[in-house]
Amino acid sequence: MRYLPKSPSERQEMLAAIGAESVEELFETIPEKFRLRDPLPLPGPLSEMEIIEYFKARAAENATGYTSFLGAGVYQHLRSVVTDAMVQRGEFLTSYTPYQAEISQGTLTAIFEFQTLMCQLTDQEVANASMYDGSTALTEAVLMAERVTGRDKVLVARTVHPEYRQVLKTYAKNLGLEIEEIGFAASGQVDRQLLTSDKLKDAAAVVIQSPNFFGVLEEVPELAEAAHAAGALLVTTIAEAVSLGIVRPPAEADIVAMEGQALGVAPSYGGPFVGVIATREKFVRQMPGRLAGQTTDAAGRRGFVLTLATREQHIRREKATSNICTNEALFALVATVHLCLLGKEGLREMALQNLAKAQFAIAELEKIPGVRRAFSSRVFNEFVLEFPRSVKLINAALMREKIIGPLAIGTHYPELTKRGLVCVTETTPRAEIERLAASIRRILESPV
Amino acid sequence: MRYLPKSPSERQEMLAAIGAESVEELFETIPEKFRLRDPLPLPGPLSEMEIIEYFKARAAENATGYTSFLGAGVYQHLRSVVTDAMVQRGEFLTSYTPYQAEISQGTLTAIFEFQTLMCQLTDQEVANASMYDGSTALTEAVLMAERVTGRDKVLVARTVHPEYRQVLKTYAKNLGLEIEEIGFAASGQVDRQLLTSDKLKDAAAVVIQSPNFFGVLEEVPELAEAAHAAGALLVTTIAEAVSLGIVRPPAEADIVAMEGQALGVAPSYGGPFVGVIATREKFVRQMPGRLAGQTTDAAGRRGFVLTLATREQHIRREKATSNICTNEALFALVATVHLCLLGKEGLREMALQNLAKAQFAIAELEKIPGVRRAFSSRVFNEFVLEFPRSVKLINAALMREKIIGPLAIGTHYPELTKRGLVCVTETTPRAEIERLAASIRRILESPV
Amino acid sequence: MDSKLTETEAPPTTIRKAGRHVSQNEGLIFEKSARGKRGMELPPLDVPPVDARAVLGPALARESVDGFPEVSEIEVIRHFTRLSTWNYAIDLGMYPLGSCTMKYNPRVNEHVARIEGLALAHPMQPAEVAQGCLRILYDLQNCLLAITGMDAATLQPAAGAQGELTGLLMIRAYLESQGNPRKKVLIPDSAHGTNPASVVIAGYEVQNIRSNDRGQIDTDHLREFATDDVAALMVTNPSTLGVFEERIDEIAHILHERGALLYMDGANMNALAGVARPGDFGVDVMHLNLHKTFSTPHGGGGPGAGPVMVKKILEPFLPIPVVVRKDDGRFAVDHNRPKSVGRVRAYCGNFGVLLRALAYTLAYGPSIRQATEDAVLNANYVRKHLEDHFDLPYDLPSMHEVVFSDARQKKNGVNTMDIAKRLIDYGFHSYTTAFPLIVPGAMMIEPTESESKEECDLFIDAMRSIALEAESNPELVKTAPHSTRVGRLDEVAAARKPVLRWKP
Amino acid sequence: MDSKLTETEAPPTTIRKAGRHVSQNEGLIFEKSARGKRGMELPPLDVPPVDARAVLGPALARESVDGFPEVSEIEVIRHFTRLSTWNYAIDLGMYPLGSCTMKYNPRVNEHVARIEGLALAHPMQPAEVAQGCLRILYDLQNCLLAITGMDAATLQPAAGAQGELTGLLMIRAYLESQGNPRKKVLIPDSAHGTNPASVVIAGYEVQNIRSNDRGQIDTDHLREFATDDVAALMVTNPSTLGVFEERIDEIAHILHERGALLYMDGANMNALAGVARPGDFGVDVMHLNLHKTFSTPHGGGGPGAGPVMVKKILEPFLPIPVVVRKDDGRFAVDHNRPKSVGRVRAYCGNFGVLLRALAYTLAYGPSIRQATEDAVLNANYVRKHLEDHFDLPYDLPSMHEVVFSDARQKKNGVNTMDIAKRLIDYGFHSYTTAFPLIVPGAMMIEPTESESKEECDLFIDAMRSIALEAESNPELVKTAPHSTRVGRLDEVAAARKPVLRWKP
Ligand SMILES: Cc1ncc(COP(=O)(O)O)c(C=O)c1O
Ligand SMILES: Cc1ncc(COP(=O)(O)O)c(C=O)c1O
Repeated sequence: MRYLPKSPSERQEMLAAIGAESVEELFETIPEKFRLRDPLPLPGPLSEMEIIEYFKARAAENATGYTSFLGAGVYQHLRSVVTDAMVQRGEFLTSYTPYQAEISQGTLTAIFEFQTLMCQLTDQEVANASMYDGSTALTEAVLMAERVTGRDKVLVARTVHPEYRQVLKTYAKNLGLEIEEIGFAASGQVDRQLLTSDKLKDAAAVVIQSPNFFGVLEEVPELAEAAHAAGALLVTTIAEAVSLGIVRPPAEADIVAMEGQALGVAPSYGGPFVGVIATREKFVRQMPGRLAGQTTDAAGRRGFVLTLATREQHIRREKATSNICTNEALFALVATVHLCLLGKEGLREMALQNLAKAQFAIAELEKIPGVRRAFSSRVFNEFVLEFPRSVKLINAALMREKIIGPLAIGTHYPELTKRGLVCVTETTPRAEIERLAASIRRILESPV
Repeated sequence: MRYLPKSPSERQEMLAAIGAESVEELFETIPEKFRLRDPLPLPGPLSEMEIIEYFKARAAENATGYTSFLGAGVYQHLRSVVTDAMVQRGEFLTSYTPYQAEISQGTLTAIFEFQTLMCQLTDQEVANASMYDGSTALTEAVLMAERVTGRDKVLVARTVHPEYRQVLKTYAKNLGLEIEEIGFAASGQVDRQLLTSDKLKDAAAVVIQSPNFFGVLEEVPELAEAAHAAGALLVTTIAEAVSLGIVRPPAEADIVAMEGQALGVAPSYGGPFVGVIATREKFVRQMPGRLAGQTTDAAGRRGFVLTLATREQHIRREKATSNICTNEALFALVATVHLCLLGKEGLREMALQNLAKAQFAIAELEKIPGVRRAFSSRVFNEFVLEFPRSVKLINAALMREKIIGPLAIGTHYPELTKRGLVCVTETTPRAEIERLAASIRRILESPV
Repeated sequence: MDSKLTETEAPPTTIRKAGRHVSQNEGLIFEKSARGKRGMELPPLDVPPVDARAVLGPALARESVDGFPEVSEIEVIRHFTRLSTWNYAIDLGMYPLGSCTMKYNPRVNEHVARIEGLALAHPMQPAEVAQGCLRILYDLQNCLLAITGMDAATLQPAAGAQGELTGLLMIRAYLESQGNPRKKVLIPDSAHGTNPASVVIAGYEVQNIRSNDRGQIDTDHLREFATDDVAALMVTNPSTLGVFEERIDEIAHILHERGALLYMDGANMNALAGVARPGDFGVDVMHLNLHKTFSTPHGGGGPGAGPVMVKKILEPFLPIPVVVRKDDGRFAVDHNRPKSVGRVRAYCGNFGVLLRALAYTLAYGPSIRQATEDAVLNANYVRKHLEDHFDLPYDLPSMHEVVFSDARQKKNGVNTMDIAKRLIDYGFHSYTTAFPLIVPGAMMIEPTESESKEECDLFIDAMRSIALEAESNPELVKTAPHSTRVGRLDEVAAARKPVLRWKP
Repeated sequence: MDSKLTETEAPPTTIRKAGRHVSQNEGLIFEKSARGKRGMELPPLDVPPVDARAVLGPALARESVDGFPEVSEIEVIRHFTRLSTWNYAIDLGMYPLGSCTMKYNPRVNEHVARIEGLALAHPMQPAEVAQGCLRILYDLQNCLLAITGMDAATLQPAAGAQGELTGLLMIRAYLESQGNPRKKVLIPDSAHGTNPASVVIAGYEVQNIRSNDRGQIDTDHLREFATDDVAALMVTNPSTLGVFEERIDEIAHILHERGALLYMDGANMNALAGVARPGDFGVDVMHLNLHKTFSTPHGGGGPGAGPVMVKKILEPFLPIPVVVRKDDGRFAVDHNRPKSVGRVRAYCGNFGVLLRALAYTLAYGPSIRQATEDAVLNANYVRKHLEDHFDLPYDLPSMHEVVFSDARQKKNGVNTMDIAKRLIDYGFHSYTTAFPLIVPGAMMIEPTESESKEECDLFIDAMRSIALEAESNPELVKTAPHSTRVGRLDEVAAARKPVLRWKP
């Protein structure tokens, strides 16, 4: 077998050195009745070429040749081949968590840069590296807010990504954490009227997302003020991190829980991505996840190490800030390389292009009779439209034209049937936006 | 511009340091009348994504989705992704010729391994690294034979790749080298009857190819004997190096000129490939091209250096063994990694699969009424068929079924109209061979 | 003390695997920034440009990201290429980190993960145009079930720890459905830190139980602790000592008798794949670490995937969504599972990791057993050659890893971390130190099947040589490594006054 | 002599760019071979198997390749990964090899070269299914013609040297068509070695002509030598001193007057692209080195591509095949060119190199001029900062490179090669030594546009520091490098008793 670096005679030599007659002997501590006699019923073995063919065949069963207007937490952005070339270097790809700092300075330095970039992006003081994804980052941010405040009620905007909220609920269920959801206004923003001082009393955190699930930007400073006035933290989650190239960062939030996928990570059917928590320096010891810190060796040379490990499970076990161990380091690296390439101007330009495409798409789509924006507030690259018909029916028709249309959000918001979430990015060609508009117009013109 | 690591203000600083007012000043030695005023009329600049789109569009204009039965010196073989992963390491990809041995041991060691592998494959004593390709390797081998023997007539089998012979003629023309072509027998081999002692007298070399252009294997020992008897060298060229996994190597040849493309290099519309010359130790100082040799440093540590450079143009100028300088080092590395992966058993198995596929294809195709093998001798993975109709017409019909059919060899051999050269390798699925046979049968059954 | 031996270079004759070579320095990327440099350019905008302040309003618009780097493409390439050369990696040599299963990460897996139709698939694209992704998930589920002998699987969890939590949540939901979720989860003292940490998030109390003097679960002790309050035992099998729990069926029996379940931390499945199936020896729930046993690259700390396999009784509680095959043969995601514990992660798990694990499994097929055999062979071979030189606190037969202690070297003031650091000079990554906790000064060595006899022999030589050095020249070992760009770093200073980001 | 300074490490304060780090040893792949190991497996054969001896006959069949390696996939990965770490490369840092133009090799070029429809294209596939390849060649031709100001091009030659030969053959064919091929080609003493070597293969005699004391072609001397026997002059412009031939039009005029042609070695086109066109200053034939000016990766010595551009009068003599655009807009290869010099290489040239060069050109477009300006700026910046420390034998203004000599350091016994080796310790690849021949002890420095100011400054520091060392401690420099895995290797022994292959 090509992955195994042993010849049959080397195996014999090694057995002889051990003093074993056969390899079966090495498994004798397993009670005999549990030892398998027959080979497992597994497909394979396959050669490399056959493996490639299998996966090519699978890829062909997906949406090849379709244009997609899906976002909803996962965004298609330009990625440079340079990033992948760097990430595929065996020295990065095939190394473990950098516990042995002297031979892990590559990874550690890159993590330190990642932490810095995330702080700059979010305008927070410290950032970790990393959480599994946005949904678990948000969940851990809420648990962190609970530890910081000692309170156990959380107000969560319904405009937070529905799947993020589901994850939060799964974790919260057994921890005595009370989750109360806060509705939205006609603007598509969290309804601030509902954040009464009564509700806010005893709340550990107010949890929002911006741009929110409807693509609408929330007003972070005002929400922070309301939360802080009641002694609660403001936890902000960000699923579309490219927005930060042009949208005011949530500086007033106490904890930012971000999904880094938009920063150079492929959609990859939902993962692996990279979650991040960024927060104020004073909360760092309540933060979950790994941190690299700067230090020196005996000769005074700068170097980086994993630090503040006393927060972590391998030291603190049941008292740790989280159970996370393996994280998404490689995708933190992806985001780091990507952002270094994009740089200050590139990120701004990319964000600006998204903004322009969304404005164009809104204008094109609103020209269709019966189609209008569902919410009035400002958006980045995603927006909800209201249609005169079921989004599912429209999508079925679009599918025949190889368009993956608006996401029907009625599934998660029963009051929002006939609403569809549309996403455009710098990768969506103008012609495809026009084709989408023309197709929807045609579909709506045809009898049901 | 993303490839240029300078900011506008750094450019100013550097100009100031030089003491120049403007960058134009640096070009003042160019007579003013030759200095361009306007930007060149070039397409671009393009972003990375646009470059990718341009080349994807070009790729789509090629033969995507076609099955090809072309060989004729360029072969489609399995290649492992491992090879490319290694070759794309910047340390190999972006280094120069290893003149500074202390920081080039990676390349030098790999070259030494390449030389060894080529010697093993061809059963010769020394091999260089490298020549441009098979055609120029053959040409240089002939010039080398001229130097070794001091004779200037060369007998070249017509079964040698026609394009190789064209290149040889281009070079020979001005060097007083007389090239005489030797015809082939009904077996498809060089016609030994024509190698009379008269012809052989004063010949520097007899030049053959095996497998030859018709896919037919030549009888090297017998031909070597004939050549040697007349004081001539036998120069053997090999275009399909995978054959050496199962076909007797040309040990009796004096110089082997090989095209290494089949050893892991992509067809890439004809290049870059990698040529090799292998020969006897005693001729090494007449050999063109680079050589790595083993040596030690002052502490006795093994290391490798470029050696015998006194043969080369940068030392010997007009007296050099060749004008070659830049060669195909990266593809020598490709072949090295590929052959290390394939190994002894893998190469044999690959060769055996080619043999089996060719036997199968011959049997399938010969079942078609009116189709028969043009030559009787043994073949490896390529063979010439005689058809009852023009190959060009058959191919035109095959093209409509997305098959790139037999190569019409009448272009190069006027006496061989209606003959087509068919190649199958381990990558040609049985079903495609059957489809080819079925299609040709159908085409031949239909009226012209 | 012989001053010569405290030189930064050890006597060269003793180190066969590595030397030293010139190595590029490199600052932080922020230190290379200059205004106006670009590393990536975008295609021109094909719609009318907009004014951000006008569209977003002054309150929401941002000018630019302060401090963000401005560098060119070649500077980025050099920066990360240089950084990378400071790392050790599996692609460079043996990485005998116990419990981490640092095995070869096949290159073809990277290749297939980047096929466009897979890499660009959106998790919300309708099932009708996601059949390829769903089939990959479905096929992997089936492979993992075959290997573990379990009945149903979820591929959602993002890593082992999340798998543990998911499994515990299912246990809880099951027990709740039986009327009482119970209070405690038993954890052997040899367990990995994620086990107790996960227990807490699942809303249980941790009850530690101690191992017996052979390093195995003390069944008498277990009987005592396995009260009605106990929801489950989390066992790692083979244990973190690399030893099979010989009485695993008795353990399962004790728990089941009390209405509790047996959770297996499958991090050490590299000792069992193709040889024995947890489903056969009484395990009710288990997770696998695909980034260990199934070869997906660690990438400096992640990503991973921690699928959870369960017995039939727990299937209703699987997290949503569940990938299913419909009667018409097509694949779908099922969200409609009323008893589910809920969702543990957005979308469909770490798909890119999962597909690599499937590629790995397909490469081996039934001969996965050979990998397991080689892994166990390597561990025993290393053990055999080192047991005269290092203390072996528990001497039951080893499976895929062996745990020594630094007890002998401690006498000369040399501890497991010193030896680990000295291994770096010998051209190796170190083994795992200080785990499991039941072995003071643990040296946990897991070669995996990816090591050749040659590499194992070099490792054995290195370890023996260090054992000698610990006698003859302990300072040399205690101040190691001597061959790296930076020496031992001051971790205390790092933690005391944390510098966690670059500042201008 | 201060013994401390002869230690293997130089005082660390002086070396800012590099340190030393642990580096893996590795034997030859043959030394890892063991019978039965496999690194690549094939899909099963889908046709009936054959018996090789039966099919081929005993005389033609081969059992196996003696001595061929048998290793696994991971061993191959580690072998070549380890070897690679012993190399210096552009991706690691400045590579100021004069005349070699070691510039950044854009990664996207590697990406596009691997697009399946291009990488798998067969050179004999009919033009109707090769339109993409042909268009790439055609577009590149046009770009190169625009940049050089010439009239027609061939992309066939595999490297610069073959380009030279091709150009000379065309000159010969042209002159023959005029009645007399003539006998000699003039070559300045500063020319690259391939120039005279190519002349010989083209069937001409080499006539060397000397440069004047300013390093330029001596036009009086040229007038004298430009007899009726002379077919052409091969000029490198800018010359290998990095200096523009100010009287280039006069030179062209002298030749043309005598019926001879002007060949330009375009290896130094990195100084001119976008700024001046050889076609405008009298050049009749020229080649480009795409692996220099056009950024295609050198890969440890090749591949390259050496397209030849000519004036109208030479077009009929282009080698076959020629890529043309037909009236219907489609592309074709034209073989039917009766006056052609013939074929210089099988198929259509180094297509994979050519397409990378096109990708490079498209990335810049008209702003290629900025690259040229930066290249010249860097060379002048380096020159400015080093001219007080090293001897500058010819002091005309530099373009893209500058040539110093070791004259000052020679006084202390330190020569150009010693300084080159010492640069390695400072984290750089060396410059070009011992070329051009008109400068004894030449130090030929070409930074290219790919170097940042930071990298140039580090280089300047290193060179200045070495100049000081050459005074204060010449031994240190003469025994360099001190930081590499192996020290200076015995080249004399290697050549005296050549060991050119591994043997068991
Ligand atoms: C025995 C054991 N259990 C659990 C884990 C946790 O797995 P993960 O890191 O994937 O969360 C590990 C990993 O280090 C482990 O070794
Ligand atoms: C000035 C000059 N001319 C010609 C050549 C030869 O080009 P190539 O190596 O591509 O054959 C070189 C390359 O080293 C060169 O520098």
